[in-house]
Amino acid sequence: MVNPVFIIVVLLGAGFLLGLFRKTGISLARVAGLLALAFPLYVSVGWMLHFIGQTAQPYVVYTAGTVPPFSINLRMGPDEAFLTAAINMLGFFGFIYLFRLFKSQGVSTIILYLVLFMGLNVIVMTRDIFNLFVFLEIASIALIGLVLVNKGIDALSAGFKYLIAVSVISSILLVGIGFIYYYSGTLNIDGFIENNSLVMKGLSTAVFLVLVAVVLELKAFPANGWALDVYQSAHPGISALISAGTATASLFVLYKLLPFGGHLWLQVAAVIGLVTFVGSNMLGIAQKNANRLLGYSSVGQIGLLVAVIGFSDDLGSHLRMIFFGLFISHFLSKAGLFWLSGMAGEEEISKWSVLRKKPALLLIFGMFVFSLIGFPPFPSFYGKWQLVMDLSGNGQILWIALILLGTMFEGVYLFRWLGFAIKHEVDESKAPDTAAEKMIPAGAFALLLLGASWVSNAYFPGAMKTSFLPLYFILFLFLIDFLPLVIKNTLSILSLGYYGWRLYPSIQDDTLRLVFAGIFLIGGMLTLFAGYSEKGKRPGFYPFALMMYAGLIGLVEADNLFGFFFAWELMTMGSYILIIRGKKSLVHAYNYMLFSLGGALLILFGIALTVAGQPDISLSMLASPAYPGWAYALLAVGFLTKTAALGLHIWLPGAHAEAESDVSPMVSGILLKAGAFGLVILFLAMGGGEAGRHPLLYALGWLGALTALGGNLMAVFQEDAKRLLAYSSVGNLGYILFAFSFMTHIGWLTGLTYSINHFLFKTLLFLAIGGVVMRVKTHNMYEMGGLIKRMPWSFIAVLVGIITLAGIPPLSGFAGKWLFYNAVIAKGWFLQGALVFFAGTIAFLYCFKLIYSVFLGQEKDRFRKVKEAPVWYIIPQFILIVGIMIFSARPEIVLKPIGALLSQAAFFPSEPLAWENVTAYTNLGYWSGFNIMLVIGAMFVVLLGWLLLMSRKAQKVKQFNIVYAGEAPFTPETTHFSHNMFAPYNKALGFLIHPVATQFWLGVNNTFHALAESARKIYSGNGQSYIIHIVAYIVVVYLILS
Amino acid sequence: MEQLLDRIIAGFEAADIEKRKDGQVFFTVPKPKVLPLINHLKMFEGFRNLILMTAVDWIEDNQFQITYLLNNPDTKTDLGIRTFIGRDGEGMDSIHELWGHAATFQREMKEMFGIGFPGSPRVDEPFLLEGWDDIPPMRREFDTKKYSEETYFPRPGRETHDPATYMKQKLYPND
Amino acid sequence: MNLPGIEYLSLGLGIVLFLAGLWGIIHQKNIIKIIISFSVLDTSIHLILVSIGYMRNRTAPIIDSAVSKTDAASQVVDPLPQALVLTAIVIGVGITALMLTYALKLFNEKGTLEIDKFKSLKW
Amino acid sequence: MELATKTGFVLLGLFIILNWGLIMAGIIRKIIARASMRRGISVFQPYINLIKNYSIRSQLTHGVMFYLGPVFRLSGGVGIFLFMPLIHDSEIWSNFSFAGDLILIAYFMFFGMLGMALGAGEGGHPYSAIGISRGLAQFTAIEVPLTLAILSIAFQYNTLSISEIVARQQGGILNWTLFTNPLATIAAMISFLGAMGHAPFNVVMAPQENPIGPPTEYHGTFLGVLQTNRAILHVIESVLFMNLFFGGASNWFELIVKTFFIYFWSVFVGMVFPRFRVDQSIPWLLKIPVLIGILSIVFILL
Amino acid sequence: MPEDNVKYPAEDQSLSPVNRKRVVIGPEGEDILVDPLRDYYCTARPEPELPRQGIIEKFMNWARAESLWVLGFGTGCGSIEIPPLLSPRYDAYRFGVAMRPTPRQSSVIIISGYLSVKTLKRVIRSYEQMQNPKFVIALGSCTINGGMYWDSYNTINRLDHYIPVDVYIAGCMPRPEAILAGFNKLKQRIKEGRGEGANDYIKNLDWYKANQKKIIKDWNMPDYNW
Repeated sequence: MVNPVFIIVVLLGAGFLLGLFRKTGISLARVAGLLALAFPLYVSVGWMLHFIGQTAQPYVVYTAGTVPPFSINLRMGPDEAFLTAAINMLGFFGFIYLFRLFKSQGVSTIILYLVLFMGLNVIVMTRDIFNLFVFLEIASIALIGLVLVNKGIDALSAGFKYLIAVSVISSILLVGIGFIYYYSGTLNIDGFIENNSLVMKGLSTAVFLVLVAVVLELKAFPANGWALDVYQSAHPGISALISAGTATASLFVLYKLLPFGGHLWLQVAAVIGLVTFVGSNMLGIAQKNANRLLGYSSVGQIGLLVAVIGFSDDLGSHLRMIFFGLFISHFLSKAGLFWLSGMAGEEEISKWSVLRKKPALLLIFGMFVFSLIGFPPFPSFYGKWQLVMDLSGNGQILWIALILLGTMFEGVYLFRWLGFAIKHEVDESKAPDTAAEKMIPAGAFALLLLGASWVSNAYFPGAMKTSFLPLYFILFLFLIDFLPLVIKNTLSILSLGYYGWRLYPSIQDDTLRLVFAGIFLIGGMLTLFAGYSEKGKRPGFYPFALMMYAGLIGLVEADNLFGFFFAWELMTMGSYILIIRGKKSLVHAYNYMLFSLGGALLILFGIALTVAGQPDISLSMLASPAYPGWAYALLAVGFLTKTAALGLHIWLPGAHAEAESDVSPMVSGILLKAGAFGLVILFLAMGGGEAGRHPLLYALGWLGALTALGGNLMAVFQEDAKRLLAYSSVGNLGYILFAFSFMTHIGWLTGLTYSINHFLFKTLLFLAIGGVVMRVKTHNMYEMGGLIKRMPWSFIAVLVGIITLAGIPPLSGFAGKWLFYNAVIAKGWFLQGALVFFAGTIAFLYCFKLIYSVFLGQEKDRFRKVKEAPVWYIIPQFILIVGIMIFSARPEIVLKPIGALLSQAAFFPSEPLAWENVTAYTNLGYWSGFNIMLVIGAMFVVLLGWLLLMSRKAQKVKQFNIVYAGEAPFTPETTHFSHNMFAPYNKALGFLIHPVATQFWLGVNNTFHALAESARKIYSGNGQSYIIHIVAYIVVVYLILS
Repeated sequence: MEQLLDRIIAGFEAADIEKRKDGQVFFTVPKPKVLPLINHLKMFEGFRNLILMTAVDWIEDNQFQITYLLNNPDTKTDLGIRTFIGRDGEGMDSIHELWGHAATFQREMKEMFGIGFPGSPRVDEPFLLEGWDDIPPMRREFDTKKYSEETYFPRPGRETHDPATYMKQKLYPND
Repeated sequence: MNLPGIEYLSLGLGIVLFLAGLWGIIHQKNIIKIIISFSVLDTSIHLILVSIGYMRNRTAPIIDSAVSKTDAASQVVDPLPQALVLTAIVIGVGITALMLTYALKLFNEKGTLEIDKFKSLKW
Repeated sequence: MELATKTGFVLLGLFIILNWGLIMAGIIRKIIARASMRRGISVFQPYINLIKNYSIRSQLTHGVMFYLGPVFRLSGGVGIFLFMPLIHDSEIWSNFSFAGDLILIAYFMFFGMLGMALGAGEGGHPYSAIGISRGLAQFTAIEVPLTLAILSIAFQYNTLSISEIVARQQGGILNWTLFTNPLATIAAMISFLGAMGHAPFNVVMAPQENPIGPPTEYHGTFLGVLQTNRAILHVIESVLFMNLFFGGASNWFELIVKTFFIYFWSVFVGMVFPRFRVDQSIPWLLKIPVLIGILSIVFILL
Repeated sequence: MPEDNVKYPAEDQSLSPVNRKRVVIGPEGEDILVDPLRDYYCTARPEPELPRQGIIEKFMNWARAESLWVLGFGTGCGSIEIPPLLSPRYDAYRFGVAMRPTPRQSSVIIISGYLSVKTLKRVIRSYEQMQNPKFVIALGSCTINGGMYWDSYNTINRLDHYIPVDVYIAGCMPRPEAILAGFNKLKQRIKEGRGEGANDYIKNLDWYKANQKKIIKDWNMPDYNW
């Protein structure tokens, strides 16, 4: 191993030597600088590798040949090795990023750059507090010098404010150091920690001054206005250094010095960190400038890391892992994002759509954003998970709430930004700067992020290692994205099939999982099938579609809570990208993501309250949570966001309606079942029979009933076919929730039957309507009409779909209704039951509107030549129809095993539903799907024959051959009765669908925006007020502490 | 009433004043004065209501008479305003902007008499006579009997009498 | 005579100067004055450092004829704070220089040294 | 029992029901006429109308769904008949009620409605669609009190099997649901008014404003099929209410008498009251009858 | 229809705008030529539906005669005489007469008084939309020979030149008793098997159409209104 002191030597030496170069030698100087930076990278990485996998003693460098306290010593332990490696990585790639800039700036800038990194390295390694101060100052000076590369008043004034603030802070630090020396007689950190048992009165003030200065260096909220200005105005390459580099070093300083303060200061750090995390992210909500936004985000993330350090007592042995996860995500993503900002060349976040011109950049951007929020498989996901688990284990519930709140705020602005990048209209005249020297660092960091993800996953305790197969396949799909669509689609379908085949033996005996796995996999294959009709290569579709399916299957496959949550987040991520692909999906996808993120955070919270630090995280833990009431409520609400229960439903209609034709069935027919599956898992854990009489269930039952009513009622008044179906999904998920809330054997059978049916008919309907929409290029039903003649196959599909939806015998929808009645009467929930039934009759209204307005009535001129929907849409539809027919005629094939499963002792031991051949019996009634089908079929054929016999010569007429009071119809448009079809109904019951939920969420949104807008006014831009903030901050912290 | 008439006579050259009954007066004004007069009546004299517009074909004088019947619901007075225009394609100014329903009267007059009302909405569309291609049927030079006989397959065997002579014969056979 | 020791005096003076400097940074509007205030602040820290390293009745930590090498430990004041002060002075000079550079550039850009005028970045 | 015999009896039952439906319609119209001091139609006029419609020579069709609409409609009516036990404790006249219970019948009513709606929809006539939209809208509200009543009696008798419900009402008039659960009966009988399509709930077909609504385009044989269905449906729905609330029937005579009075109830109300608009009838139905229905459940639960 | 999606070809200005051929832009941006008279209406020529022979036809005719469903279409002043017909005093129901609001379900159309050319067009449409067999009762002298409007430029004189008439009821106006008598006459006619006006109309369609087109100048409908 190379002695780490050579890092200083080389960097300092190179700095001095470079001074000899003239302007003409700038090219050589740049190469020399790069080489000089490569050396510390080599050294620190070497040390890092040295420490990996073995418990080697830290290597200590003693300067001046003596031991402390008489000399300064540097230490190279595992922590230092890792951090210097990270910093030098940043230094190396940051240098590449600035390569062209250096040419115009001259040698002095390179020297500053080298000095900065020397400073940062020493800050990490040194164990001497005064030395620390000196190098902090050196690094600051170098950095402020670097800020000057951006000309203009903004950078200048920001740099000056930064300078003043840093000077004041370091003055305080110096005073503190002086007093520490005075009281303890040593400047060596280790030495001080050893003797701080003799804490004196004055010492605590000294420690206070030192630590508060360090905290302020870390830009504690709200005394951080000076840093934000620099983030915003400095060259993005420099901002990246501040955000990732100096912050890293400062964090380690805090970590080194925090033991000074003892336990008290750990708590203080935790509070300060979390306040910073939440506060800064909240103010970020109102921010529109990309670099400043990154500044807010940086401050917030650093706050979170500070808090993690503050929690180090609670986290124990997990500290390093958590810190690693959160830190590396922040480090790589934030540097990468600043670099991307330089490449995009746009200040306004809405203009980042320019990235779309280089899909690779967009991909990297997305990776960074997802990793910042903590989505799998990025390291922060693991970190956040473990952090939350450990905190709950120590009863720090409030802290968890704050962390999740801050994450939510972060999600609000980051996803708005990502959405803009993916979907906002793009200025054609601009293009991102994709010079090689800029692409290399960003790309390298993205790859490092993937590597770090792999590392996190590989070394995370309890990570589900088997599930990496889908992730590799998704990666593979990214790599083959340039191939034609047919290949990718076929591969995707085959992979789903293969996975199902592979999965089958393991869930064979678990009918419940089998049903959901069937929905996810078969549904996935069928909906992907429709993709063959797409033209072009459909870039970026398949990886995310498969990501969603991988998540869905992961849910089924998961045997522990971590795996479940991992899959849940994976699914959310994939589905978000799928949804945002729609033409007008920007806002809707954003809504979807916010609700999903909120839901996911609640689920995480719920899991944390369930597990509460215990090592066992298997799903069975849900049966005995540490905090049952809160855990169940949070989990339930979390799942309900996905099932779009009333109040949480406002994202659904837009997201489902504006998605692409074949994405709508994926997200509606299939994805919603994820929420249902979550509820199943949750309710099962709550215990069957009498044990399951949780008051929460009663509330959920009512919620389900109201959701059914609200969703269906809103569907009735839609003019947009897909929106109608989307609202119908809301209603149907209400039924499912209602049925599951029964917590009886038959109630669950109802719920599962509804789930299967909803999958079958909603996928069918969305595919059929999607095919129609594809042909007629409009969603408005009143613009269509008479399409039965052009699209007879689609018509049949919709007909079967709505008969199933409405629950009309003989099709399988009736099975659900029949079970439902039995369940309601057995349970005694009459009022709710009647409400749900009312909702069911309302479904007729929109069913009729859907099929009539689109397929019947008057044909419009514009659509006289439309063709039948693509055959790739028709085939899956008819496969689904066959499925419906089988399920209708022989429901016992599915229901019998489910019933057997549910009657296991753990669930609902009584078995009220008995099967005798094809007839189902309960103690209330009976029903025989097969006989009904037989009788109705025979009767129908006979009657049809009778009518055919009687009117065999009927003359086929055309659309205007109708009686019109002696007149002729004017135009098809004026004759097609469709727009606002249920106006009287609206007059009678329209008051029920007053958009309360929308207004509520708008209100929440506006409140937080207004709050952020007014709160961020404290960053007045005046350098002096920033100093006042600093002073006031010190005073306030001091007062609180004493 | 009298003052009103005085004002009209003084201001709008009304002549030929004919008091039919209480509160109902007909008079004639020259064509250019019609619109100002009607405007005045509507705006200042309270004649809010256009009861009807009609036309008479004075083929002997080679002119059409157009009659506007206005009503003041407050004073319960009706004014019949007559004016004369030439029969040969001379149009009349439209008053559809004062009363929307005037357009319908004007459309009918255009169809039945061929009197043009430039600017009146839908004035050229058929009103009662869909696809009429002859001269306007209410013009007196149009021989309706001849047209009917030529067009509508008269049932043979119908006896027709001149009402005047026939009734005279019937009622006063001795005269 | 029981006067307070010189070290307390200088420490007190240092703290007063520190506060004065801070007040100056916060209160003065002119950038040059702010920089001067910072210098005051900086100096006050040096004073504080020196005063906390002072030991009564001892001499400067210079080993020469007056103080022999052997009894230096009992006769001189703690040399470390003075060494620290030396370093701090150097750094202070560096920072002040940088500040002045900034002041010059700011003046060139905008023609004013009022710190209130440099508020283009905020929120 | 053998399938052939069963089918034979089912067809016989259908024949009886159809004829009774036609005659009942005639009798009731005769009664109405006499009440308004008219001689009125012949009792057999419905037969003549039916024969007339089946003997119309020319037909025209707007498309496949237009053709299938009446088939669906008649299937709905006949289907309810097929799944309905007619006579108490009679294996012969229980039809195919072994295939499903009350819920099946309640939902099978939608089958015909939906088919009719689609058939009329393909006719392309706006009045059809207007009528259907009104009908469906009103129907949602009509079904709510009925549902509450069904829930109430299902809970009361702890069964959903119609035969079982009838069996439980045997043994004297006071055992009828009418007396054991009067509130449910009231709620259901108000629903019945709506289901029969007489005033005040007949805005669907209101000839004065919306010429007869859905079947505007139907004629000849199609109309004949619809009329056949109407005759069956009126009787069979009365049979349903008879079975649920009025003690069922132990022989055909009892069935005929009871259905007559049950059906007459709707006609009677229809003669007396004016017509609701849709936006009036829905709030009304959702207020008073629903309240009665809820009370009936509360009553049973206590 | 969105106006910018519709283009009218330059020729073809004689028809009313609704019935003109036009080019519409389809969803894929393709041009679609729409000829309303051909695309909206069935252009098939009707065929006579000949009666069956023997007892079946007699039975059917009896049913047709005993169930006369009248289209509620009042053409002239005579329609004021129809409502009393249904009142308790005259009670036409007892003869099997009932009103239907749609021609599809009606078998009788009553031309109740004078027919202007404009109304005639609607009558023809309604009549053709009724199903075979169908019957026409003409009320009042106006339908017989023009009545008091015999020399009007806009009122037809003889209805039987435009649609086949089964029964004329003379009078100006005939009272309800007379109309009842007319109904009975019609019944008798149907039972005798003479109520074949619908087939006559189709057999002589060209003659009827020529007469109709002679006076209906803007014939903007298909030749036969199914």
